[in-house]
Order: sequence, then structure tokens, then C-alpha cells
Amino acid sequence: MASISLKKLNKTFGALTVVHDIDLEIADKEFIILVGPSGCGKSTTLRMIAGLEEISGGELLIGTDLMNDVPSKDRDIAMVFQNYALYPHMTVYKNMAFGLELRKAPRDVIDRKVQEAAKILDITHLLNRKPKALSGGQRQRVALGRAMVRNPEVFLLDEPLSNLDAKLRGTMRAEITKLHKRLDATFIYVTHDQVEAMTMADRIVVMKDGHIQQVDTPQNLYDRPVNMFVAGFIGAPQMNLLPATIRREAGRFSATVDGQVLPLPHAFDEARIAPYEGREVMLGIRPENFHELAPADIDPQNTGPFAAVVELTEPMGSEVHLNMLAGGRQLIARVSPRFKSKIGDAVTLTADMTNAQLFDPQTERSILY
Amino acid sequence: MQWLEAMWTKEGKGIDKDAPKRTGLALFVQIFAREWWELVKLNLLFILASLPLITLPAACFATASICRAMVEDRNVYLLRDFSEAFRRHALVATIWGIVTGAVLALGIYAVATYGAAARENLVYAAPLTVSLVATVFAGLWAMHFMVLSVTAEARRLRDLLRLSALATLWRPLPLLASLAFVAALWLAHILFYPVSVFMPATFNFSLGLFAVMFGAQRAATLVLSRPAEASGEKEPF
Amino acid sequence: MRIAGKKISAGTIAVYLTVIVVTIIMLLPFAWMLSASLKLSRDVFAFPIEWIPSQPRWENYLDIWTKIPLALFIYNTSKLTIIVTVLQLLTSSFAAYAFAKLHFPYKNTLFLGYIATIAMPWQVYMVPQFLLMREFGLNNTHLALICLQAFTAFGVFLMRQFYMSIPTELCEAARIDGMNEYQIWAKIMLPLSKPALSTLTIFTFVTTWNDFLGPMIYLTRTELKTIQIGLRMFISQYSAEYGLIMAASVVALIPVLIVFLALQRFFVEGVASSGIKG
Amino acid sequence: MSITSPAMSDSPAGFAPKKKVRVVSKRRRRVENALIAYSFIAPNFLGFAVFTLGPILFAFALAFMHWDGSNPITFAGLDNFWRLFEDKAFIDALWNTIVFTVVSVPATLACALGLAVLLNQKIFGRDFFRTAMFFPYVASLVAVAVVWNMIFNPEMGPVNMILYTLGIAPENLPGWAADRHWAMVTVILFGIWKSMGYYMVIYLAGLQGINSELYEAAGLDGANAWQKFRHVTLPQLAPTTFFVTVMLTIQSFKVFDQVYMITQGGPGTSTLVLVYHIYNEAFISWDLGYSSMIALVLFFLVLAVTVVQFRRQRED
Repeated sequence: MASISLKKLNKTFGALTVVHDIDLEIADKEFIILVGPSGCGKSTTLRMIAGLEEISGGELLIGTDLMNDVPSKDRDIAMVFQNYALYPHMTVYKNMAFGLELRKAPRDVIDRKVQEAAKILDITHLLNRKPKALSGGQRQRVALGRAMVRNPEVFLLDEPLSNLDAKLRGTMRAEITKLHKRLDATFIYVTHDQVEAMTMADRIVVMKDGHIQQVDTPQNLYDRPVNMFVAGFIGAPQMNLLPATIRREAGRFSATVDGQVLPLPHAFDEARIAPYEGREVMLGIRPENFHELAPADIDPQNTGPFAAVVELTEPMGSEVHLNMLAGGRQLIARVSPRFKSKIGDAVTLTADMTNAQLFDPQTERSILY
Repeated sequence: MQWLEAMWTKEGKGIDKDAPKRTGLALFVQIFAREWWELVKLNLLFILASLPLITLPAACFATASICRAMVEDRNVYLLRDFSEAFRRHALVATIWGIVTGAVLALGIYAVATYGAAARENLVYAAPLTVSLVATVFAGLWAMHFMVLSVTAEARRLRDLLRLSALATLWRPLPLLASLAFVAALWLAHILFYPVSVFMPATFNFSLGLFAVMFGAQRAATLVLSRPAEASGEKEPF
Repeated sequence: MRIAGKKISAGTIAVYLTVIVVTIIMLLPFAWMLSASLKLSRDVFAFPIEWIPSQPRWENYLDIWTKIPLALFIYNTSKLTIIVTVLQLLTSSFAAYAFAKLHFPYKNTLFLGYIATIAMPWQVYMVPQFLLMREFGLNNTHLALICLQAFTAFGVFLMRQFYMSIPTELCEAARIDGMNEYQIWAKIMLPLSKPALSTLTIFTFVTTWNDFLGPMIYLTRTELKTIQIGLRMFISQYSAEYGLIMAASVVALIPVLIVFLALQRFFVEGVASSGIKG
Repeated sequence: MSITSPAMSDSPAGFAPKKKVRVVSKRRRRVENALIAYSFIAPNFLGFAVFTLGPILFAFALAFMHWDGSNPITFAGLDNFWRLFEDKAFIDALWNTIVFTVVSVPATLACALGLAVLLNQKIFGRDFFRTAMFFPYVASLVAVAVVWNMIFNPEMGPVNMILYTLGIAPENLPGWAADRHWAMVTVILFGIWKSMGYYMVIYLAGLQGINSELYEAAGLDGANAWQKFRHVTLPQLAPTTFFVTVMLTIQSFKVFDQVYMITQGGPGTSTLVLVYHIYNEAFISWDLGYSSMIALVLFFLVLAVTVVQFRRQRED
């Protein structure tokens, strides 16, 4: 069993607290990704799990064992570093075999494991080379291989793809996901790239300033962000956040943005919205929820017309990002390339409110969830 | 200091998986460029191991076994693999060393005698030729035997003897070329004497055996992969 | 202008000319030394200079061994140099690892203590040091010189600067792989620090081999003396035997030349790591 | 504990089961870590503390004592300090040291920089040239000093011979080390020759750190070789230059060996430098207190330079 629990884990450097009382339960064989802007404490958290950073307070359990003061090597973990940290003076084979040798594994076992891992990662032809000759992608594979041969229960990956070029990052994402399925171990992965988080994770932990903001599956995180930070961090282009006033007309709530009235769906929890009647909130609408025409599969009750002025168009091929101005606010819409518009055009789009978000402007917390 | 750090983190060109494998001399040079430092260490190891003269053949075998791994581009743990191979081949190698030494000594003695005689009487040219060919054959056979016994480890002695004889008859030229290379190494040492003092200490032995291994390797794999032999692969010694 | 089919600019020629002229100036004293070492003393100052003596006196190189106990001096110096260099390399890289990659209380204070003495001229404390040694009864022993030179702050500083450039992740990976700190030092840091070790070897070897003042103060008995004082003694004893003096000087230079040439390919990296911060 | 995975063959078969976890308290672990770290430092530090740090502290104390090394020490207060101002030799030594520094530092710096720039280019045999330039630095001082003295011998040395053949009258030939006016020049020339290779290497390291794109950008802006040197190389080398200046200054304050070898401080006091004076007072006159006081002065000179360097480094 390699479930991991963090109980009120925190880390201080002198007077500076970088991780505040984190509580997190990671299930066995789960692929969990810590994501957040740089300096949010995600790497520190990972390094505390690895035992590279002393735990200032709280408890870390792997399985049922308290690991706070167990040295790294006895935690049954393997780690992949951002700069790969391959030993420059050893061949790839020796790099991979090193951990096992220190554990006094018999040579035939070492050899078999190294060969197997090399085969899985497709680096057999590199085994007798030194890291100096390898490209970034190849080093990445070797680093993964070095972690694999140890058969650890927990894999820790610290921004492993951030030094690769965009194309390679795409392929390696898929490979790491496959590897997780294949190895059947717990993966804890740190990244600042929300695309990596969304595509690979079973669950995502969003962190900011040493606090966990939300822990959830990628889809839930996208659909039901608990606060404005998560809403803004997940999804690209960012969710549009607009000041709106909540009104109630004929038993139905609506949000008024810049004089335009957008109906709120009945599916929303009215008991939660009611206290905000007549007050200003932040309305969140994802760029893809603006349409040039009302789509057929959406209840027209949940849509409203939305007028804005086009500031800039960014054709992406399959879609167009419209940067628009409405009521002095910047916003972005993702529309189909069929939608022809020029800079300066006043356009009226259909806003699909089914997935709209409402946030309290003071606490920044979600009103809906 | 940034460029100092780059020393550790700079990415290399990468190694193309599908790059056509080099052959012949180019491959030899490539392996040498990559493993030269290992060869230097191997050479020291060889010298140390063969200091009590009787262990010389076993040290030869062990060195050849390491060189084989280099030729095949396999991973080598120098000290450990060397001592393992040394122990495994010790018995056979020592016998091989004594027999080969005796046979070659006999052969050379014969060549020398007949050669001296042939200068006076041309009739002796015939036995001279025979003994010369026999000596060269015995030498090559012995070399091939060494190569084969470190390559195909689980073979019966009888098989090895037969196969090495076969390899000698089949492809003697690459090995002859390697031996010429070895001779050139030593000649260089003698010719440039004061400058080349450190040659034997640093690479003459290991590079020589590496060349032998490299030359004979193809013959070894050829005879070992003959259909008739492939079936007898896993027979115990 | 074209040479061998290649275009060569005036600038390139100027660069080569300057470099060659400066090199000649730098090496001229050595050439003169070598040439004089093969001459009779009275021919040394013959003008114009005969760079390659028509009748080289190789006897000079034989005579010096009998005029003074040169072999003994060389033995003494080699012994001192090798011990000091080995001790220096070991203890410096050992301590530098802790300063570069470990955390412990008073690390910065201790390191500052080291740094503060780097700039300190040895002559400032050579007197108390001498008295201390005399107190320990180490006067007229080689041990005094070994103690003196084997634990310098400079070595620690140089190695530490170099270790700082090695990514910390390497040590962390090694810790996760299961090594303790001593193993990390031996199996990761030491093999990686060839440039720094070479530089430190050059520095320590050269300093110890060429050290003059230290042996002069501490060693008064002839059988303990090193080659540099031996050479000095020779110069004052046979001040007119220029040929012999030059031959002895050449002999004194050779070991340094060998060590330097063998290790100099790492030298620029090593000096750089000791020199420039950031 | 171990898991079976379809991809990797089952791990524990044959080799050590996962280790029993050793749990220690945080406090104990901290102490252990600190002890490990101290054990790394200890071998060097013990030697360093006994043979360097201790004597340094002792030297400071000694500056305020009277002692001849055998009779009992007596407290001197500031006697030694006041004596400095009456000591003609000390004033000379201080002056000579300053002259030496002021002349040799810029000269060595310029030579080293020039050489480094020349040898940073891709020229044939670059490594040979670099090695050749550096060699005087590692060569035995005793050996090269004797050659130097012979080459600059006023009566028979080749340098004066060449000057003579160039048409300089014998009475106008410089007397080099034997002449009070030329002795310092000889020492300085010797110092430059011996040490510039070392600073060249430091400059080379600095040059390698310059981003080549800067030169390309300057080239696009139409800069010629001199302008590139003036506007890219020099400013980029500023930290190196600063470092070299500090190092050189300290080395110049500490100069002793080459003076001892070439002029022995003479003729008269024309090349008597501070350290030479310390040496004389200590090992010739056995006036240990006073020599320590001079050493203290030297120390504060060096300290001042070092502090300037630290300030500067902190700013960067």
C-alpha cells in the first residue's frame, strides 16, 4: 500500500512560511498533480515527501508509517528532477543500476531490470553512453528509467517536462501517462503548466502561496472551481471574470453585466444566490461559452445576447480567439473561424450561462459551490 | 561561473537510434574514442593481474572478456567484471597459456632451425614452410580459442577447440590484421623509445587485446551462429 | 594576402606576430638557462649568444649530483610535496563538500574564518607560527612544513567554489538512491571535480616544490633541506660556476614542468572557479 | 510491501527485502546531520585552526608586546606602534611597497588583459601559447631569479650587451639590480614577467563567460574590432578586472620572495618592502613584537582592499 497522507504539513524557513498546514490524502496508485504558479510551495511539498526538505510541522504518512524523520532512501520513493540530475560520470546503464547496487541487489536482477526498463523507454541503444552525449528528451527518459528500475511505490516528479521543447513535451506527456498505467504505482507530479495537469492527472491539487486551493479531478476543477484563483488558473485562454449585479425578476435570477441582462440557469442553487440579490458579484464565463449563434443543444432559457467591441482577433486555425471590450473590461471569446469579424466591429454573441460561475468579490470564493 | 554550470547541464546532440551502425575501422575508432579512458584503466589492471607471471594467461582472458563487452557496446564494471572473468577462465587460460607457449616455442624453434638450414640447403625450404604455416596456424588458433572461450561461455572444451580451428581456417585475415596492429604498437614503443616510455603502462596491452577481440569477433559470431552450432547452445560445460 | 590558398588578413598576421614575440620573451630566460647549462662557465656570457652550444657540456648534468647532495634534496622535496599535495586535496575537498552542499550551524561563520585568512599574508603570522612549531618541537623536521602547507584556506575555497557549480540535485538524487554523505562525496563529487582537483594539485605542487622561505626558516640541517634551498646554497657556494648553476636549475624545474603539462588542460576551468563569483 | 507490476518483473525475487525503516526523532536527526557535516570539515579545520588561525591571533597579541623569542614576554602597550613613526627603514619600506604596487598593478593588469584577448581568439597552437605564458608563474623562483640576475648582469648580461650594441654608451647602461635607481625597476619587471600568465588565465575565464551574442549584436550595429573591445569586452570584464585588481594589489603588498632573490632589499633600502622589513625585524633582529606590529599594519592595508572588494561584490 502506498497511499500517502499529509496532515497539517507545513514548512518554514526562519520567519517565512512557505507551506501552510497542508492536508491531503493521496490514494494508492493515484496520479496526482500539484499545480500552481512558481513560489506556491508545490515543489517544497514534493521535496518534503521525498525527504529532501525537513518537515517543520505536521505529519507525513506513507502507507501507515510515519515518515517525518525517515531518510529519503528508506521511504521507498523515486524522484525525477527537473534538470534530470543524471550522474555525469556514469554511463546510462550505471546511472540506472546505481540505486539497486547500493541496495546490494544481485547482478542478474539488476541487469534484467535495467534492460527491461530500457526496452520500455526505448533507450536500449543509449545504455553504454554518458549523459553528456544525450539530448534533453533522452535524458528525460533515462531519468524516468532510473526511477523505474527501483520499483518504488511512489514516483515523485518535479517539473520533469519543463526543459523540453513543446513537441517533445506532448509526446512525453502521453508516455508518462502510459507509464503510470503500466507501473501501477503512486505518481506525485509537480508542474506549473495547467495543460500537463489537466491531461495527465487523476486528481489535481491547485496551490497558491503555500495553501491548497482545491483538490479535485481535472473535469471538476474546470467545471466547478471553488474560487477565482482556481477559475483563472485552470483553462486557457483564461476564464473571463466580469463584475455583474444579481437581480431577481419573475422568480428568476439574472446577472447584469454592463447593462446587459444574462439569465442564470434554474439548475443553480438559488438558496446560495439569494443572499447576493442586488449586490455585485464576479461572473465567470469561459471563452468557449460565447457563441456566434445559439447552439441547438442548449436550452435557450439559459442563454443571453452579449454585445462587445472586437479589439483583436487571433486565428488559431480550428477556432478564433476574439479579444473584446465590454463595459471597459477585457474579455476573450473562442468562436468558430466561420465567424467573420474585424477589429473595431461591434458584435453580439450568445453567452451560454449553463457553466457560468459566480464569485463573491470580497472573499473570492465561489457562490455556487 | 555560469559556463561552469553549463558543463553539467548542457544538453548533448543526442544519439540517433536509427543511425546506421558504423563498421570496420570507423567503428573501431568510434569505440576507442569513447572507451579510451577505460582502456587505460584496463591496461593497468592487466599489468597488475599479470605481475605473478603464471597469471598472465588468465589476465589475458579477463582483459579479452572486458574488451568483448566493449566491442559489443555493453556496460562494463571494470574491476568486478575483470576479477569475475579472471576467476572463471583461470584454469582453462593457464592450461591454454602453457600449451600455446610450448607449441609456439616449438614452432619458432623449428622455424629458426629449418630457416638456418634452408639457407645452406634449399631442400629444407619445404619443412620450413610447413613449420612456418603450422606455427602461424597454431598462433591464430590459440587466439581464436581465447576469443571464443570468452564469447561463448557455456561451451564444451572440445567444441571450442573445434570451432576455433574452424574460425582460423575460415577467416584468418582480420585476426592477422589485428596482430599486425599489435606488432605496430610495440614497434612504435621501441622506435620512439624515450618519448614512448609510458605506452606499455597506459595502453599497449589493453589496446592490443581490444584489437584482437575486434578482429576476431566477426569470425567468432559466424562460427557460433552456424545452424549446426546454434542448436547446441545451452549445453552444460 | 594569401597563404596556402587561404585568405589571411593583416590583422591575423599582427595577432600571430604579437603572440609569437611575447611567447619568445616569456620563454627566453628558460632557453637561456637551458643553453647556459650546457656551457662552460666562461662561455656563458659570451656575446653574441650562442644558443646551441657547439660543444655541449653534458658533464654539467653529471657534476651537479656530486657537488651537492642533489639527489637527497630532490628526495626530500618530493616527499614533502607529495604528502602535502595528497593531504591538501583530501582534506580540502572533504571540507569543501560540507561547505558547498550540507547545512549545519555556524557554516557561514566558519567559512568566513577561512576566507578571512586567504588574503592574509603568510609573513604576518609566520613568526608566531614558527614559535608554535618550536614549542611543539617540530623545528628541523619535515612534519613542520607539512603541517604548515597541507591545510590552507585557499584549497577549501577553490574546491568549494567548484562544488557550488555542481547541481545540488545530483546529491539529492544520490541521497534518494541510498547513498550516505560520505559515499556521495567519494562516488559523485570527487569523480566530477577533476578540473578543480587538477588545479589545486598544480597550485599545491608548485607552491610546495618551489617554496623557499618555509624550508629556509624551518630546516637548518643539510640532510633535511629541499631543492630550492639546496639550489640557493649551490648558488652561493659556487657563484661563478654558471654552467653548473643553470644545470641544477633545469633539474629543479623539470618536475614542475611535468606536473603542469600533465594537468594544465583542466586549468582554465579550475582557476575560473576559484576566481570569479557570479 | 512491494507491488507486482505487469511491466517490471517482480522485484524482491532474490534481493534484499525493503529495509526496515529506521525512525529517529527530528532532534536526533538534526544533530546527526550536523555531526556528519562537522566530520567533513574537521580534518582540514583542525590543521587550519592550529597552524593558521592560532598563529594569526597570536600575532595580533604579539604586536603589543616586547619579546625576543627566549626571554619572558613583557607588555609594551603602544610602544611598538609609536616606534613605527621613528623607524626610517619602515617609512622607506612602506614607500617602496606603495611604489611597487602603483607601478606593477596596472602594468600587469594591462599585459594580462592584452594577452587574454589575443589568446581568446581561435589561433593555431593557442594551447601551446597559453601554456608558455603561464609557465613562468609555476617555475621555481630560485631558478628563474638566478637566470634573471644573470641576464640583467650589469657587466656581462646579455641585456646590457644588446643595449651596448644598440649604441648606448657604457656609462649610460642601466645598472639594474646593483643600481639604487634601477633596482626597483628590475624587481617590477621580474614580477610582471612571472605573474602575468596567471592573471591572463583568470581573464581568459572571464572572456569565456561573455555571451557571444553581444559581439554579434555589436557587429550588427557596425562596431569595429576596437569598438567591440571598448564597448563589449571591457564592460563585460569589469567584475574580472576588479577581482584581478584586488588580487594583484594584495599580492603586491605581500611581495617578498622576488625581492629577496634579486636584490635582497638593496642597494641600501631602495627595494626594502614591508614584508622584507618584517622578516628582518623577526629573524635577524629577533624583535618579535615590533615585527608583529609592522605585520599588523600590512594586515590592515590588505584588509582595506579586501573590504572594498566585499562591498563591491555585495552590490553586484
